[in-house]
Amino acid sequence: MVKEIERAGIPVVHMCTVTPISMTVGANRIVPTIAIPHPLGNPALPAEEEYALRRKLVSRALEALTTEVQDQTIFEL
Amino acid sequence: MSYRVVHYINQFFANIGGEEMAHVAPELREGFVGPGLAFNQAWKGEAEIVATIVCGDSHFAEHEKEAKAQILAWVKEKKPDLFIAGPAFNAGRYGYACANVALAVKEELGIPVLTGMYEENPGADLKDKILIVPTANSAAGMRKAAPVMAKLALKLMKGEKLGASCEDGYMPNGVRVNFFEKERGSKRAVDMLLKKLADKPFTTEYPMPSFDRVAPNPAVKDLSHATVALCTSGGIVPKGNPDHIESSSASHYGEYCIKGVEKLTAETYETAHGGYDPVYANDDPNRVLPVDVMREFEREGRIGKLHDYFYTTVGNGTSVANAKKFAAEYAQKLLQAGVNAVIMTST
Amino acid sequence: MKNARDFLIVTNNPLLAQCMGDCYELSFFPDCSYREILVKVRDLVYAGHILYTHPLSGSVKPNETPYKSIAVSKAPHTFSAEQAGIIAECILAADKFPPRTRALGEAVKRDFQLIDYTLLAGALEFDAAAGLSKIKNHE
Amino acid sequence: MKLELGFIEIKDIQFSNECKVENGTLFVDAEAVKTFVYEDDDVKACVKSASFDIARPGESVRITPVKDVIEPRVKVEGPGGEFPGVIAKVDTVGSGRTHVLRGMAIVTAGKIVGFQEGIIDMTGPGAEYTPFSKLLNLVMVCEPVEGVHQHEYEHAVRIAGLRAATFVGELGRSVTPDEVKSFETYGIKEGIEKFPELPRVAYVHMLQSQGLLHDTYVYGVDAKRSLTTILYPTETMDGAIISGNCVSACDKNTTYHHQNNPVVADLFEQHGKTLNYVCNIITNENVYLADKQRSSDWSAKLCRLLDLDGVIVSQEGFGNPDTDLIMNTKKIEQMGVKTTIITDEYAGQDGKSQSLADADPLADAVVTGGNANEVIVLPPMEKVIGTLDYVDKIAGGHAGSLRPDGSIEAELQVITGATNEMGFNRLSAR
Repeated sequence: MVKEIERAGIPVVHMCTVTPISMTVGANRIVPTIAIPHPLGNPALPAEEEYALRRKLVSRALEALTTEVQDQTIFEL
Repeated sequence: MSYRVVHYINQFFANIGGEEMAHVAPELREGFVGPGLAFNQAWKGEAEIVATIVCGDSHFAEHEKEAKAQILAWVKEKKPDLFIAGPAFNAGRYGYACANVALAVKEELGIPVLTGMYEENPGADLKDKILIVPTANSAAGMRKAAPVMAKLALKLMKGEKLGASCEDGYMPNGVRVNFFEKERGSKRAVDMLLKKLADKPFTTEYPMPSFDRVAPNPAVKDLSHATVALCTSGGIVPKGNPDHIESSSASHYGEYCIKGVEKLTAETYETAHGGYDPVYANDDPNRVLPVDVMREFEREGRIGKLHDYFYTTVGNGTSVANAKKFAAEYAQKLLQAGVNAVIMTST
Repeated sequence: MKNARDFLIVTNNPLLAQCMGDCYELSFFPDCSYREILVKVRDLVYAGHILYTHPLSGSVKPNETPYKSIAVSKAPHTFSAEQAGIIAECILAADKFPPRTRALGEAVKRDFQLIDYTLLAGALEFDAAAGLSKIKNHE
Repeated sequence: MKLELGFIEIKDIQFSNECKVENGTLFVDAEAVKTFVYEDDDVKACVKSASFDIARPGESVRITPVKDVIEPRVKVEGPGGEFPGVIAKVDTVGSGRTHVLRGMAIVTAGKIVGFQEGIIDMTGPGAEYTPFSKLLNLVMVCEPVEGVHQHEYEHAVRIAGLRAATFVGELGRSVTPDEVKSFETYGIKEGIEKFPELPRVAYVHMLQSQGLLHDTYVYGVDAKRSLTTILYPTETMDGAIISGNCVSACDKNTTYHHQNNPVVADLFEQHGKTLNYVCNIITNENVYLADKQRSSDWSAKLCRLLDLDGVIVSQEGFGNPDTDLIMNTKKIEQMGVKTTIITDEYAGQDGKSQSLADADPLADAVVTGGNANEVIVLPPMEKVIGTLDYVDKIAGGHAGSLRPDGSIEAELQVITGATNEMGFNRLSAR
């Protein structure tokens, strides 16, 4: 799916917990996330901290979008 | 003069001990150790193991960077014609170490490398980057693996042209190489069809690519003036799933307006995805589709605008073909709406 | 049935433009490369135009012939992901052939133009010979 | 339908002032062949000259640019004649008895268009890749009458080659064959009764049909004008299909390939033993996308109608035929009929690119004829039949591919039949 968006000419970042899958589906910019049922959150954290974590993850995704890449690249947090 | 080889093995094959000794740090020994004998014998003096590097599997996993640096320094010093690692058979961490050390030697020292392991060993993920000989899943396979590896190793040291993977016995590495089969193509096709008809195993000569690659688009230059869209395969939909997107075998995708929506709440949104525990996403749908954070970035001017629509599919039930079709379709809508970048989230 | 009124031919082939130009609507880009024609068609397919002929018509390799002609629908319809896939694969396939910088003689160019023209004419059921005699009479 | 092939082994060809086959030697008077070839009006009008030469296996000879390769045969019993609908009348062939001059071929060569393709080396590394280096070749080099349209000229040279083959084949009429083999497939019900336990298998034979220089003819009908249909395998063996394809030398099917279709031969080899060979389904490779859809729909429909268990699908040519191949395979598999397909690859000179222009997971049983982009160096030959004028322009030849010493650096693409998609060769790739 990411590939079709990329194909259309729009840069796309894939936020995904299982990064090998992300590699396999052909994403070029990849940000690893927390867990399958809650990729952008962690219910174990207090609400404020959880929000901060999400902000950090999405911020990383925005950084990925503004970074030139040649090949599939994983942007670790 | 015979070719010089450095061999990498783990604590187990160096006879130091099993799992309880997996913590041992890298160590350099002169000459061959353990399984190296089999290679030396196969080379009949044409090549020889001049040094063996032994490293505990846990040690490598936990101190990869340091271990690699130490190993590279030793290899460099020994100036070998080839670096050979393993074979690791089905030992996962050993395989990982063999593959990664070999890759580092190849990339940083420019020395030919070779390793061997069972096809399902995680280290085999690197088969497109380094040559890996497939082996049995236990050390009992050494007798079969050693001659294949030794022969291929000699070829590499002599700088001879590599044959096709099935000829030279390495795992297919994405590089297609021609060779002459024993039978003509039509005969092979008839034989393959007969096996397929009898439900017997057969091997295709050209595995269909399961995916293609699209080159990355240039980075977004100015995010503060960019429209960014959110898409997800995590099945986030308005509460009540108005479009009845099925939790499995999804036949369509959802397109929903979030204009004026500050954040997703449990009262207004939920997940239609049937493939994971929905509790967390239903409690707080922002955990899958981070509208809340994006709005904040929008207010801060970090991004120009969050696109008014998001697109959603359910990852598990949608066929690859459908997923492709859906994404291709909404990608066009995004394009026409002037979206500059997309964040796709998956569960 | 093939509806000639709906054909839009995207081409960089001057011979085709001469022979078919007065019978069909053309987007004629004499200065475009083979690949640029594929990209133009890709963008039309993205915009919903129907792909009528296969973009890799002919077995002349993409780095041999400079000429390419493809028929699409005049008007955009609904976007087809399947067709977008076909044209995307074609561009990938064309990119596999390393570009060759060489000067083609006029006679060879003419032959490549003829092949490209007749392949498309055949696909659209246009009388290729009649088209040729038309320009012959003109000359 | 039952066909007997009587094979006359040809062990040498000699120019002579008479024409006969004696003790395995073909004696041939080039003037007599030429006279017969020129009895056709189109040949007369379009072909300025035709000259003959002989190339034997192992000789330092390069034949280029090759147009077609044809095996000389003659119908000695039963209905029809050679190349029905083109040379002979249109009567259905595939039964009775046909004599084959085995071990030799007529090769037509000479410029058709300015980027003409096809090299046959009779010795050296290139010879390993083309099956025609193992044959005694009677080569006819043609030149066009000035100003003749390419499509008219292609037609004339095609006819000239077939006429030459017909003339030579006729010389085997009253020769006692060295070997006789018979081939027979049965009617639907008859076949089921005869082999109730065997899987029903057919051959889906894709024919190149894109247009000028890319055509195939079945009983004289341009394949692009035909719907997918059925042939007895023996019809194919008996000259029903001829090649009008001059493009993509490595994976075009010459008339010789059609006459000696290896899939047909190898299915017959198993016929009545491990499978019941039902028929050939011929389908085209048109440029118009709706045609592709219709033709592949029909292939799948006929597979179902014939209650097949499995098929082998073969392809011809580069590029858009990949789309036909995948459409056929996918639709036939979706009918519940198992497929094995034969193709070749364009994986780039480094072997790293995606090999086909289309793909589908249902195409899970693939036989490959090798990577046509692989680079090969062909050393100079002492003698060239035809001309090297076009070498740096043929497919896969890159600029400067003809070196000063007469050697050629090029991709396998340039070699006639090198990566044949009927599985004629042993070449493969992994």
